[in-house]
Order: sequence, then structure tokens, then C-alpha cells
Amino acid sequence: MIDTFTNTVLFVMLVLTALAIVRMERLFAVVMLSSVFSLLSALLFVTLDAVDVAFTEAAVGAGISTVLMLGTIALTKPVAKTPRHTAFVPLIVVCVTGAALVYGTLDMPAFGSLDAPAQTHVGPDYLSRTPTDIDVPNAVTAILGSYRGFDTLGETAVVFTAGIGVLLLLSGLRRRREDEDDEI
Amino acid sequence: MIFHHLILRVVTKLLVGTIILFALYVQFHGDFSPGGGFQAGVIMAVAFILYGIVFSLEAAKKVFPEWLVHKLSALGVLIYAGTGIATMILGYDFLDYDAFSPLHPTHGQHWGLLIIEFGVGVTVTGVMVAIYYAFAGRPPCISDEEW
Amino acid sequence: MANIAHMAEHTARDLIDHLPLLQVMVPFCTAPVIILFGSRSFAWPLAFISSVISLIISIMLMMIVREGGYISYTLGGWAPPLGIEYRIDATNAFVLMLISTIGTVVLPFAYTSIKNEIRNRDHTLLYACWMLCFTGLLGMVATGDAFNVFVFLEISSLSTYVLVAQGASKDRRALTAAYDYLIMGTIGATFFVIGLGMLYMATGTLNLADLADRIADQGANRTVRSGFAFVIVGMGLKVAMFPLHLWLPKAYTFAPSAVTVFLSATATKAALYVVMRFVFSVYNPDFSFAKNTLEIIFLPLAIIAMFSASFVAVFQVNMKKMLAYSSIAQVGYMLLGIAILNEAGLTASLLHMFNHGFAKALLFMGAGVLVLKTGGSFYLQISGMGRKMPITSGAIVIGGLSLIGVPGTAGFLSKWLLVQAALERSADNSLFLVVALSIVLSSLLAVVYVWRIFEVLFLREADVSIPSSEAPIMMLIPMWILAGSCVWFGFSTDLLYDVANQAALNLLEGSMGMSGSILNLGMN
Amino acid sequence: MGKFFELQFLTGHIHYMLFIVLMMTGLFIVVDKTNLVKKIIGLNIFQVSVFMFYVSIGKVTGGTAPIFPMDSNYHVDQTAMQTILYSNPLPHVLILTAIVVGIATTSLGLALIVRIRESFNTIDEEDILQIEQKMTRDDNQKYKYPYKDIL
Repeated sequence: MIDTFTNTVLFVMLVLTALAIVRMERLFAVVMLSSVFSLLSALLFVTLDAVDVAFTEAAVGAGISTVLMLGTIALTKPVAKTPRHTAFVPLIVVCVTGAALVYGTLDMPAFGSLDAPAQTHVGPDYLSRTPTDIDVPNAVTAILGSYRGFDTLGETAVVFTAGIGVLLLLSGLRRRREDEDDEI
Repeated sequence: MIFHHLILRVVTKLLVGTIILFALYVQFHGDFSPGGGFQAGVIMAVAFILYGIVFSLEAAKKVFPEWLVHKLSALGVLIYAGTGIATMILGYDFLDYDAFSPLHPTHGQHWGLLIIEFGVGVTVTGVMVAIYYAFAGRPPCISDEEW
Repeated sequence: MANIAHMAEHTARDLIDHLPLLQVMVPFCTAPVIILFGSRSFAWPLAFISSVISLIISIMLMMIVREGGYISYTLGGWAPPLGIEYRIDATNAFVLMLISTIGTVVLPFAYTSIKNEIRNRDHTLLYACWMLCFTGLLGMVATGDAFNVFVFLEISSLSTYVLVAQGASKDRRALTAAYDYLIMGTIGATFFVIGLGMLYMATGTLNLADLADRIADQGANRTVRSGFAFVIVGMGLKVAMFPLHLWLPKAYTFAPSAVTVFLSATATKAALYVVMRFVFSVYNPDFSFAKNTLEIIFLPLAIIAMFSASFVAVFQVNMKKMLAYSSIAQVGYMLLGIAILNEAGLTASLLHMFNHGFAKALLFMGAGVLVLKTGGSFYLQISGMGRKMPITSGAIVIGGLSLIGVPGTAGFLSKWLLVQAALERSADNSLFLVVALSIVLSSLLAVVYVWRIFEVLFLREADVSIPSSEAPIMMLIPMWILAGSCVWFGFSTDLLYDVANQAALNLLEGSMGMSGSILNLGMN
Repeated sequence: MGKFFELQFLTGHIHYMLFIVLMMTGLFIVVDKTNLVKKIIGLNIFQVSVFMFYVSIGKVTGGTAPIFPMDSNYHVDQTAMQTILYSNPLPHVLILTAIVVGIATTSLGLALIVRIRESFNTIDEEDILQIEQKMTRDDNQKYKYPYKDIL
């Protein structure tokens, strides 16, 4: 019961934040609100039992990405213009996508149900095998590092790609001795 | 300028160490509690970013030079991939940490997790700080009042 | 005791067992190594060596799986639904070979082209980025795990955005092209993730083969259908499927020439492979839903793309932009081959992937050489260059002919097969006669826009201030390798056809070639 | 569709509907807004909502976070573990990866915005479009190709 209550309150706040972001034009406020959105979603992740995700979302969404967005605003412009076009086409795109999603929910297993395919097929194997295979208490770490370790390697590569990309776009690679730089 | 934001400066000096300590905790305690290499890397980077924001970009670059940041971001990926290559050389599948301790696979798994999480942490720290340096190194174009 | 038993059942792996993985890991590791060296003089050689190695590996893989069956490689030693699996059959071996061939052939060309278009200090980072893009494309093709596709898709996408943005040193519109691509690409990737979420919800697994089995068992419900739609739309954005192609012309026009060559020949193909995998292996097209989607949505869209994009291409005044629009049209042919839904159509689609990759890479290389010589690729700038550089232009002519599908070039084979496939279907549905006719008619449009290049290059007077000299040898060799293979595959059609046919058969079997046998590498 | 209005269906699926509302708000921001930074923020909202949807797949009513109890030797306490109901950890892992991908995309997008601002002096899509259309017109004017003497 308390779960439903917290979830509902969080949802209402999330939706309000999102709507405020749609309306606001002062980018500083928008960035702050998006940071609030991330924190609220982190709370929701906790109620959904995803503590690792909540931790990451708080560190990334409310932390790093807010810093980066503020940095970007400092380098660009603080106020957004109101779009001159009508919102007709975007609304249609959104409605069609939303309808496709709602259509998909019709055959979804109910929220939290124990007999959903996700809870009966591979998921429980991870839970039952982790203690004997890997013997770490945090099942998320076990899957992240070992069962699906290759995904995490890919994830590290994604971060690395982003780093290289930002360097290519904004600064360039630094070497230890700049005088030896092979700039011709 | 020396006395600008005096309180912030003092508090930051206290905080940076704590943040780094917390990052190390998250890094090496990830097997037991929420957290792991990525979160630790982000927290570690935040320590340097905070230092850079409060003091100056130059001060931060003195503590954590740019070339080192760039090398570290590549090194972490190689640590991770290298773990996999090591297991391959030991005759196992890529990233099969059992290779590190065939008699006690769980020990091997522990070692493997520790190393790869370290690799992730190194890359994430490096990349996040590198991104901050890259953004902060650009000349700003709106004044403080405009915010 | 359990541990000792564990020891006993483990047999040590040889290097050859790791081939599927090395295919991806060699370029993967090259990127950080390039950054660690940090020196411009190491970057290109390292990138080239690892591309050559991955080309060799892809050929070896192809040799193993070309007769059917598949290789399974478990990552982390965990059996498939639990862990991630690499599964190579003739289909992805074929695409891997295409990607690594192009990656290897383009690099010598890129050396000169990038030197000309990008400032020196960025070269190290650029080649690292290039290698990551290459890795991402190989990774998303080699893997047998749906979420792993997403991860590698993102590696390739992120690096692609950056590579496209590097054109900013010549034209600032490259930045907005990259930004638009980033927004659309991310929406696409997120759609793909939503689709996977729905599939996971309905089946509880992420392994493609397992996913296929479980969908086959339980039939398609509304969640699965919606998931299918999201996966296809998400990947469709990457493929530049007709209404979702808006990012492509700008990105290909303003990216550095070498990047355009690489992307045009590989990126859309890798995404198209994923679409094929999902359509044929994960969802059996026998499901009326998948079949209807193909025939009611894919087929008309493909035909519209073939005509409208070709039509737009005819009226371009910039060679790179014209080629970009032509790419959208050619993707239309490949989608048409999928939508025709028979063996010949699928073979044609796969062959066209290969032939178009070669021909388009060759033509974009030609554009790159002309940019190097004249400073731009507008027709007015490059007019008459054919007389000043006949050897280079000769290669462009061959590429153009292959793009049209003139007999004697590789392009003819795939278009011929496509027409045949449509005619085969017309026996039971006479609408397919119209499809066959439209393939021929839209090829006529290709004649028009390709003829325009020939006309510009050979029949016009050249700007006298440009010295008449051939392209540098580092650019000529890759161009003539591609031109040579366009002709060679046009005459000796069996080799490529057999491989593509096997790949098509694997796809039509459904379920990730489940009916084939597991090939054990170590035994060879 | 009749199912849609049944109470039991609604209580079981209301979460999904709410996630969809959030997703669509995010998507709307991306498609409708012309400010480049705002588009990225919209993308973030869209992605985070998708993440919530994913994590909700793994949620089991009455379950708890998948962190096992330990015995005194720092091994997983397998007997105590049996008595507890855990949520499915796999979606959490996937979403951890996806969050990282999200921040990587965000940082690249922001870097591009900084460069766009430096070369176009605006971060509004409609303004940029105007500038670009002018550039294209100028190009076409400058490199106008004499079509008439081809045929």
C-alpha cells in the first residue's frame, strides 16, 4: 500500500516536472528541473528495487549531466526561443508512438506479477546461480561483471568513445611533452 | 581574488578528500553493495571537477594533468579488454574469470570482477574529467548577470 | 569435488576457437592503444594492421561457415541464454566480410584524404574513433545477443556522429548534420531498446536464438508485435529506410570524404543486417503479422524510395549529395529484396548489399579524389576532370556502371536476381509484375544520374588552373581494387552468389540457423 | 480493446501507462522544441522513462533489491537467501549500461552544440535552418550547373 502511495506521488511529481520542462524557456531553470527529474526517477528506481540503477541515475543524471549542461549554457545562450512552427506534426508523431506503445501493453503481464516470462525464464537462474557460480552478494554486480561482462566492456568502450568524441570536437589530444608535438 | 569564495574553498578542500575516499569505497565494495566501477569513476571525477570549479581549471590541471587524463581513459579500456585476453591466453573463453583460479572458480570470479571494475573506474574517471576539461577550456560567452 | 569436475570438463581453447571474438576484439583494442601511444605516426599503421587482421579473420570465418551451420562462441564461458553469445553463420560472416573488406580498402585512401581535410593534430583521435566505429559495426553483426547489438550499435553510432562532425573544418554544416544524426540516431536506438524491452517482457530472454524459439512456441501476441514494430523502426532510422532517411543526405555530403566512403559502404548495411535478422530469424516471416508488415509496409516504401530518391538525385549539382540520395534509393532495392520474401529476393538483397557497398565506396572515393584536386565536389568544380585524370576517372566509370547494373559488372547480378525474384512471385500475385517493372524503370533513373557524372567529367571543358595529374597512388590502388572487384564479380558470379545464397538460406530457415549444425572450430 | 477498461487490467498496467505518458512527454520535447539544449534534455527524459519501464519489468510485488545476505565468512548465505523474494536483476544490469550510453550521448550532443554555437552564433534550430537554407541557395547560385546544353 505504501509502495503504491509513494509511486503515485513520485509519478505525479515526475509528470509535473516534465510538463514544466516543456513550458519553461529559461534554460537554467530547465536544466535544474531536468536534474530534479533525474533525482525523482532515482527515487522511483529505489521503490522498484533497482538500487544500483538509482545510484547511477543520481550520480549521472543529477550530477555529471547537470554540470555538463550548465557548462554548455555558459558557452551558448541562456534563453530558449519559442518554436515558430505549430505543434501539430510533433503531436501526431507522439500520439502514433504512444498508441503503438499502449497497444503493446495490452498483452503485457501485470506489473509485479511473479509468473511473467521475465520472472520465470532466465531471470531466476541468475538469482539461483550467482551464490554458487560467483559468490558475491550483489547479483547486479555478478551479472554486470561476469554473466554479461561483455556488455559492460562495450559500455566502457561507449564511454571511451564519448571521451574521444568530445576531445575531437572541443580540445584535442594532449601529450606529456607538448614541445614534442608533431604538429606541422 | 585570493579571498573570493573563501568558505567554498575551505569546504572544498575538506570535501575533495572525502569524496575520493567514498569513490574508493564504492569502487571496491561494489561486490557487496550497490555501486561499482562506473559509479566510483563518476564520483572520483566529481572530486576533480569540484576542485576545478572552485579553484580554477589550471589548478585542477596541475593536480591531474590533461595528458594523464587522456591516457587513463584509454588505459581503463585496455585493462578490461586485457583481462579478457589474459583468460584467453590461459585457455578459457574471453572474460571467463574461472581461468584465474581453476580449482576455485569463485575466487577467480572475484579477482576478475575486481580487475574489470577497476578498469571501468579508471576509464570513467578519465573520460569524465577529460570532458569537463574540454568544456571548461572553451571561452564562455555569457556573463554572470545573464543567467 | 564439484570444482575438480569443473576442471575435468574444461578443454583448453586454441587460438582458432577465438576467431569470432578476435574479429571484433582486434580493432577494439587498437583504439585505446592508438590513444596510449598518442603519436600521429603510429595511428594510421596500427589502424591499418588491425583492419588487415580482421579482414583475414573474416575470410577465415567465411570459409568455415559457407557450407551452412554456425559457430557459437560463449563469452565469459556462460551458456547462451545466461551469458552473451557470438553466433556466426553464413549470413553474418558475409556482412562481416563486407565490412572488414571495406574498412581495410578505405584506410589507404583515408590516409591522404584525411591529411588533406583534417588538421594534423586531430589525426590520432580520428583514427581511434575510426577503429571504434569499425568495432561497433563488426560487433553488432557478430553478436547473437539482442542487447549486445544495442551496445555495439551505440559504439558505432557515437563514433559516427563525431566522424561526420569532422567535416566542419571544410563546411560548418557538418556540425548540424552530425547533431541531426545524433538526435535521430538516439531516438532510433531508444526505440530499438523499447522494442527489446517488450520482447524481453514477453519471452524473458535476450539471446536471439532463444528469443526466436520462444516466440515460435507461444506465437505472436500484441506485446511481441509492438516490440517488433519498435525494433524495425529503430533500426530503420539507422538503415535510412525511406521516410526515416532525413539525416542521411546531409551527413554524407558534409562528412570528410574518407568518412563518407566508409559509412556509405558499411553503416547502413550493418543495420540492415540486424533488420534481416529480426525479420527472418527472430520472427518467422510465416507469421501473418510479419508477412503483412513486409508486404504492406516495406514493399511500397522500398519502391517509393527507389523512385523518389533517384529522382532527387538526378537534380543535384553536387556529386557527394547526388551519391547520398542514390544511397537511399539503393537501400530501397535491398529492402525490396527482403519484402519479396523468397530465396531469390533475399539472395539478391544480400548481394546488392555487397555490390552497392563496393560501387558506392568506389564512387565516393572518386568524389574524395576530386575534392582533393579541385577543392569541392560541385559539378561546376569538377567538370572536365575526367580528361585530366583518366586513370582515376576510369575507376569512377566502372563504379557508376556497377551502380546502374550494366551487364558485366557486379551490380547487374543483384538487380537481375531481384527482377527474377519479383517475377517468381508474380506467378501467384500479378502485382509483383509491377514490382519487377519498377526495378527496371528506377534503374533508368540511375542511368540518368550516373550519366550526369560521366558527362561532367568527360564532355566538359576543365578549369585550366587545375594541373592535370592523377590521384596519389595511395588513393588509386584502393579505387582500382574496388573497380577490379566490381568487374571480376560481374563475370565470375558463382563465388559471391553461392555465399549469398547460403546466407539467404540460413535466414529463411529461421531461428538463427538452428537447423544447421554447430561447427567446431578446434576440430578443423 | 474492451480489456482496456477493466479495473483489474488497469491496476496491473497503470504503471506502464504512466511510463508511456512520461516517454511521450520526452519525445514531444525532442520533436517539437527548437532549442538544441532543450532537445537533448527531452532526449534524456525520453530515455529515463524508458529505463523506468525496463526496470519495472523486473519488479516483483513484495520483492526486494537483489542483494543477498552474507554469512560470517563473507560468503552468500544460501539458506537465508531462500526465504527472501528478489526482483529480477537482469533489467537493472541492462539499464546500467543504457544509462552510461545515455550520458555518453548527452555529452557528445552538448559538445556538438558548443561547436554549433561557435560557428552559427545561435542554438535555435529554426534560425540555423534559415542560415543553412541561405547557404544552400548561395551554393546553388554559385555552382549553378548549365543544364541546358546537356541534351
